[in-house]
Amino acid sequence: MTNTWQDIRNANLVIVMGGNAAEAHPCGFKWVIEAKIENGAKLVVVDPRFTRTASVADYYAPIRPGTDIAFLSGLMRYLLEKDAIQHEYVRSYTNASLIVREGFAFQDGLFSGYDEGRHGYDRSTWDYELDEKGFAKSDDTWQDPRCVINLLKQHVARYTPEMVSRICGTPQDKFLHICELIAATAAPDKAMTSLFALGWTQHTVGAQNIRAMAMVQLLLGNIGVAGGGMNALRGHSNIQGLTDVGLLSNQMPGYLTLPNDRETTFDDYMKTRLFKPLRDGQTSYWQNYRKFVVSLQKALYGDAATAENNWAYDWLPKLDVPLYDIIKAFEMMNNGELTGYICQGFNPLQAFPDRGKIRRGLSKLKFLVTMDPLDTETSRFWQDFGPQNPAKPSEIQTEVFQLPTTCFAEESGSLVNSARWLQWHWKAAEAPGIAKSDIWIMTGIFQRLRELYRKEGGAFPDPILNLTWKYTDPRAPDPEELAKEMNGRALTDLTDATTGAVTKGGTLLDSFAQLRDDGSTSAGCWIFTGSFTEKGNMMARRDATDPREQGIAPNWAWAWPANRRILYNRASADLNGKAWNPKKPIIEWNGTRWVGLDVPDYGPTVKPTDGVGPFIMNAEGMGRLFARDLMADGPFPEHYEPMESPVDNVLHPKVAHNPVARVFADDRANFGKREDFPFVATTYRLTEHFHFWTKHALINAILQPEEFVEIGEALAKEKGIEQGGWVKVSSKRGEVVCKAYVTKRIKPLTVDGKPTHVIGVPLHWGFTGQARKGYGANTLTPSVGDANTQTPEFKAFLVNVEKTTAPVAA
Amino acid sequence: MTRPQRAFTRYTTANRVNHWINAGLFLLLVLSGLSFFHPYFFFLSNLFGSGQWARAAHPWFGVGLLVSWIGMFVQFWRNNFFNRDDAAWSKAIVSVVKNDDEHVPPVGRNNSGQKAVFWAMTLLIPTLFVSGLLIWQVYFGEATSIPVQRVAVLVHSLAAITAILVWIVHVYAAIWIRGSVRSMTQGYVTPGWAWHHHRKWFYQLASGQRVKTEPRKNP
Amino acid sequence: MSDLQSQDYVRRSATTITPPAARSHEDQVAKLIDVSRCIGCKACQSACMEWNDLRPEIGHFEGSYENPADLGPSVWTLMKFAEYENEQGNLEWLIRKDGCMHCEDPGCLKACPAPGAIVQYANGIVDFISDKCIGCGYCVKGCPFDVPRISKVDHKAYKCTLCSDRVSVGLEPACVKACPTGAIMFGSKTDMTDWAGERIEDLKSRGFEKAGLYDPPEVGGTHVMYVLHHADKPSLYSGLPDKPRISPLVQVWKGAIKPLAVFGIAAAAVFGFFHWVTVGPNEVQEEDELEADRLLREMKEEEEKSS
Amino acid sequence: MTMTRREFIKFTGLGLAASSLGMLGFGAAGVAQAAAVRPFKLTHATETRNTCTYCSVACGILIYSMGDRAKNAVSNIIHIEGDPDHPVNRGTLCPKGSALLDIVHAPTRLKAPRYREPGSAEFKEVSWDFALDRIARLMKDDRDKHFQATNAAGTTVNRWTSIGMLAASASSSETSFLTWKVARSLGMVVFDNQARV
Repeated sequence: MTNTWQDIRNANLVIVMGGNAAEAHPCGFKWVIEAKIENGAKLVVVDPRFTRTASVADYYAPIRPGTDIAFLSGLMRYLLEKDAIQHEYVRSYTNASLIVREGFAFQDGLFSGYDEGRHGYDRSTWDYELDEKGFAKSDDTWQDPRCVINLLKQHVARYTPEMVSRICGTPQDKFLHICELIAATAAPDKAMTSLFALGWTQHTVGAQNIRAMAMVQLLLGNIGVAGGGMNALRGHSNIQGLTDVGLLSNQMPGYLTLPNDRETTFDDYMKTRLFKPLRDGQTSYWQNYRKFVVSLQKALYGDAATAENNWAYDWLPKLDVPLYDIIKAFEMMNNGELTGYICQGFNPLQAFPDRGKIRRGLSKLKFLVTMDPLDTETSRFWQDFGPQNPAKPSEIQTEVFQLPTTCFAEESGSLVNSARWLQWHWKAAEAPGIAKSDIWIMTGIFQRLRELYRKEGGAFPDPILNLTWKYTDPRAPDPEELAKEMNGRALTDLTDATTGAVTKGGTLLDSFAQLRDDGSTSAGCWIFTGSFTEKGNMMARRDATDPREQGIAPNWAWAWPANRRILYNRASADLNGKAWNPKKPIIEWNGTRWVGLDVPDYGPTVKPTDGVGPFIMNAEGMGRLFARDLMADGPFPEHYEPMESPVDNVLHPKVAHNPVARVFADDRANFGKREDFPFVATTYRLTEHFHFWTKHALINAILQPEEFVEIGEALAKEKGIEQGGWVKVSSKRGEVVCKAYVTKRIKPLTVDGKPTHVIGVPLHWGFTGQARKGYGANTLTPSVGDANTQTPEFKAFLVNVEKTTAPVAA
Repeated sequence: MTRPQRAFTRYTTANRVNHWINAGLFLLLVLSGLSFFHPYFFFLSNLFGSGQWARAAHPWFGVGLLVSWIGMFVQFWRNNFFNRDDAAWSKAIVSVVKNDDEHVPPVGRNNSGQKAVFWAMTLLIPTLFVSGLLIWQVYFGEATSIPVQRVAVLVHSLAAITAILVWIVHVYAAIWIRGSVRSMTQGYVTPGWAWHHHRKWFYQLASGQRVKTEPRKNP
Repeated sequence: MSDLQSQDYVRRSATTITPPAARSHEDQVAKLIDVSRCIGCKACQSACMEWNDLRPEIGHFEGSYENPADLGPSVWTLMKFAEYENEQGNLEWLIRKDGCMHCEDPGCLKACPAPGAIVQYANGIVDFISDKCIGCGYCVKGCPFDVPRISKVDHKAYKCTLCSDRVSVGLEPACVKACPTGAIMFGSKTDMTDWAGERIEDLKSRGFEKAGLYDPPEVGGTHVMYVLHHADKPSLYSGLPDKPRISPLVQVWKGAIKPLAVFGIAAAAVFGFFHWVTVGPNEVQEEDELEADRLLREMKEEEEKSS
Repeated sequence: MTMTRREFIKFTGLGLAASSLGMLGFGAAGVAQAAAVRPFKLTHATETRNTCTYCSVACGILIYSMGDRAKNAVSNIIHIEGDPDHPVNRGTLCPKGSALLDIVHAPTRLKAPRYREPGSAEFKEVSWDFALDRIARLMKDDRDKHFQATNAAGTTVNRWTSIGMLAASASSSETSFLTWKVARSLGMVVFDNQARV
């Protein structure tokens, strides 16, 4: 989220598309209701199903799963055509005026530079025309046909309302009504907020879905302002924290990236990351990259990381592929390339696409370790549970360790919420039995390994032996010690270059601005610097005061970066530093500095007239309507059909699907044809359950006890399916036998002239816990991910559905 | 008092046992039923242990009563057909009430008041049984709809009140007409009693001393 | 002066009492359920079960999001879902939290035969006092909203208490506290009615011309009220009664019949007594016996002659 | 309000008026105070502030446990509800959050480490030492065997691709930092979390 949950109340229009906020985030959704009541806001929902969010919406329109880019591109076309954009904002705060270099082109579904052989692009043409100083050329008059805004107009010209309706199945009048509502927020004092979640990410074009809406928000001037923003409603309590701390294949804490094979030296590594400003006088905060990396290495390896050994650069693993994501991991597992797998609080048998493939993969492991408070399906993949988990234990040679962990109530620590708040929580009880915390378990494994390496030697023991482990109790580090380690310390006395203030060696740092690249500071996660200072644990702050009730509450807990609550908040003010919306200013220029409710996302004394762009993390300082080379599948979003689609791509039939999506051969063989599987399916959560956990909680099992699918009345009639009757839903990958919910809430859509039925598949059921046993939605889903993030395409695939009888109980 | 030799048998042992089972169950039903009917009588539920016990027991007494009444019915239905005498007797009800027996026309084994009690109970007990089943929460609480139950509960209470009133008349009549109680406890009445209250029955019995199947013509 | 957490009784089943008058009860409590804000998430159901320690059996999927399938002795509140296509052909998903309405004139209390098993506190809450309940099921028949349920286990009636245990210590009910979208509000009835007025204005401005407050006067108003977008047709919301009232059958049963019957029974007894006193017993006289003996003798002789 | 109610009491008809006859004989029914509400169950419970473990709204919660943390009292969580001070949820909780008590006390909570031997049809309980020793052994053997110090071009890569790990999105940032340290020091790159699912 760029903004806070409570800030949603400041919106004039809330669009929920690519998510189902009311069901997945009910308590956050209260601020949508507040916006409606206190701010007269309208709520618009675009979703394949009439969801519980839609039930309180002012306007609802259906859409075929996997066609959001067409919808949003049509929306951009509408805004540009009606000139419903916030001109001053677009001109000054986005890269609309920058000129794109010759050679960039888009034709027949492909951008320039496509290499069919490797299913990838040479992205060198996807950039600005640079002047002699290396700055991007621009044309503020927008006359140049190659300036971004004109290329964008040209790109979206194909997405006429007719075309949108033809692709998405959304009736034209509904589409146009929504366009009209959204266009009204182009006024400088009006804001729209976009609330989305996995409904956009879980597609082969997931990242581009979000880019498309981000571009809409930039055109409307809705980024950085109160009640605006791009608000990704994240799923898990600390998924933001895990992303922040870099628990991803290619990440390091604080969005630093792991080196790859080609970056043989620390200098090579830094070269591609120290972004030079692309405009005169621009900030480009990533110029400090080196300070963050060196401070991280100091935190990890202490005195063993020195200037001489390039801050232990070689001790970082280097990637040969962009990502070892989950889909690749299970591909490797199936190919016998993985020996062991450790699932910490994770249940891949339920959570990953193509359950059959997951089960086969796990069966090929030598060992599997699960660490979880609950008895997960994954830890019992080898056990026979009848049709819901057919297995022959005697044929599975995997050793399985099921390690019991504490849950939230039994440990202290911090979680980062969707709005980037780090909130501390306190232990309330002891763990059941002899369950232990993840910290204790990970420490136990690590200490044993370190001991083995110390005694026996072995492959490259240096990073293991030198990893800092200076905790009061080395067997069970205290969460506060770890928090301080992430916050960072001065390792020697530091003198501030401008003020001359001295920070004593050993003290906790207040700000990442204090970090150095000479080894005199350490910080495990630079964006968290300031969260645990000499003043105490800032994450434990509990002052809920919210000035003007504008949804900022600056002294509640602590938000990264630098306790900033609304990202890009400089963009909430005009070129003179006055708020676009005078009723809801966030920060304003008082003549000498930026003041307001929030910590400025800007140099606090940088004059508004200095021409520094508000998006200070970007090299050009501007919001990007044109993404340069940062996306794998193009600088503009383009509609590609899901890998399994009921229709041809009417825009460019030859490039029907995302051309750079990575598909493994066995997965491609497992895609179904529309002749065999004529219906579009989409998976989702129900509000009564949280993924695969709450089926273990009795109350939630009572509230939603049994697996079912949602089928429109028309299709049910056609197939003779009764309300609550048994159905078999099958894809190329497997079948689910469950009850049918025949509903008015899913209606057939007319796509390219043909009726298209959508089937809804809630995903919560498995074979452990208290709810009734189920097959699990991932039995059906295809194993293919987004071209940028490899997020599985759970939201759009093909199935068939038939009436059947109850499965035979095991 | 031992039974005089010349006494007439009015009720057989089977009659009497059945009647008193019936009476006992009826009394239990009245006591428990009234306790739910009006707060004034709730204290009666303590006779059964508690309100819960009274609530649990009441329907079972009802089942018993129905069975018992079937027995009563089988034994007595023949004696309770209305005939011409009943009309005459009913017309003289004021005299009956005033003990002015001189002006009361003679009747057979039962007078029309007794017959009315019999038929009232024959109607009311099954009504109470059926309406009672419908509101027997433990077993039939979900068998019918609430509107049906509302009708049933009203019918049940109206029938019960009627039955109680009939019962009061019945009991008082037994006390008032001396000798009646003995007929239901010991089974016999004196010839004088029969001649006084049920003259035609008296003649019937008197002639029956000879040929039971051939009742003598009334004089 | 507010005494919203009051536990003073103003009514008690199978009793009439004079409400304790010394304390002033200026205002009463009310729960306002704004269906236009409700997202049907069932947080209220969950919080109700958690706070009140209720765990009904795990059921089945039965063709709707409604689970458990019905209110029950351990299901005191239930989200009901109705898919409704309006005149314009647009779908509306009307979701309503069902449960005890805490009527000002409670049919359950009126029907209850067990003294003190159902009570109404001065703040308006209608509460079932389990240890006094005899399990007769009369409350089920008395309720105009089909709310009370009798347990198969202990044969006692159960329903929402409006969390009288929380309210009595000055807290809002569990469902109210949990409700993520503020669709359930709690406060004084006056405040809730005022707030409902504002909500109705807003709904009217959004095209729901028939929006209104559901506080049915037929039961004296309720302490659980709804803001409905279609207040003209409450039954659209999974059968919320359009005009709820205590059934006339129950009114007659618990109204006129009760005194009349008691009077009738007493009158019958009194009549009997005075008949005894005035007319006296009807005894068989010596003459009757003599007459009977004579007749018997005669008949016997006649018989002997003829034989 | 009061008037309305009083009027009700006055005019509820013959039935109730007649019922008051009952009062004459049975005065006990007339005791009008002494309510029988369920006792409030949290009066002296210990309150601990925490954050909901489910989604990323991160609602503030209050965990109530039996016992005042005295040495001899074994604490047990008896109730969880929303933290009214929390700026986002302001005391509210969703159906999952409202039922957190049932996940804490789920019958399927794990209490001791279990181990399944190759080919076995069941789990058996094992000690922590057994489990962790064995895991460390298996990991080291594999790392020593498959660790890639250099790639085909001879460049230092120091990665270990034959053991994968998924990290827990409900664990604290502190746990995740420690996990990251351990995983990366070993050279693990097949490493992911729930961000995508």
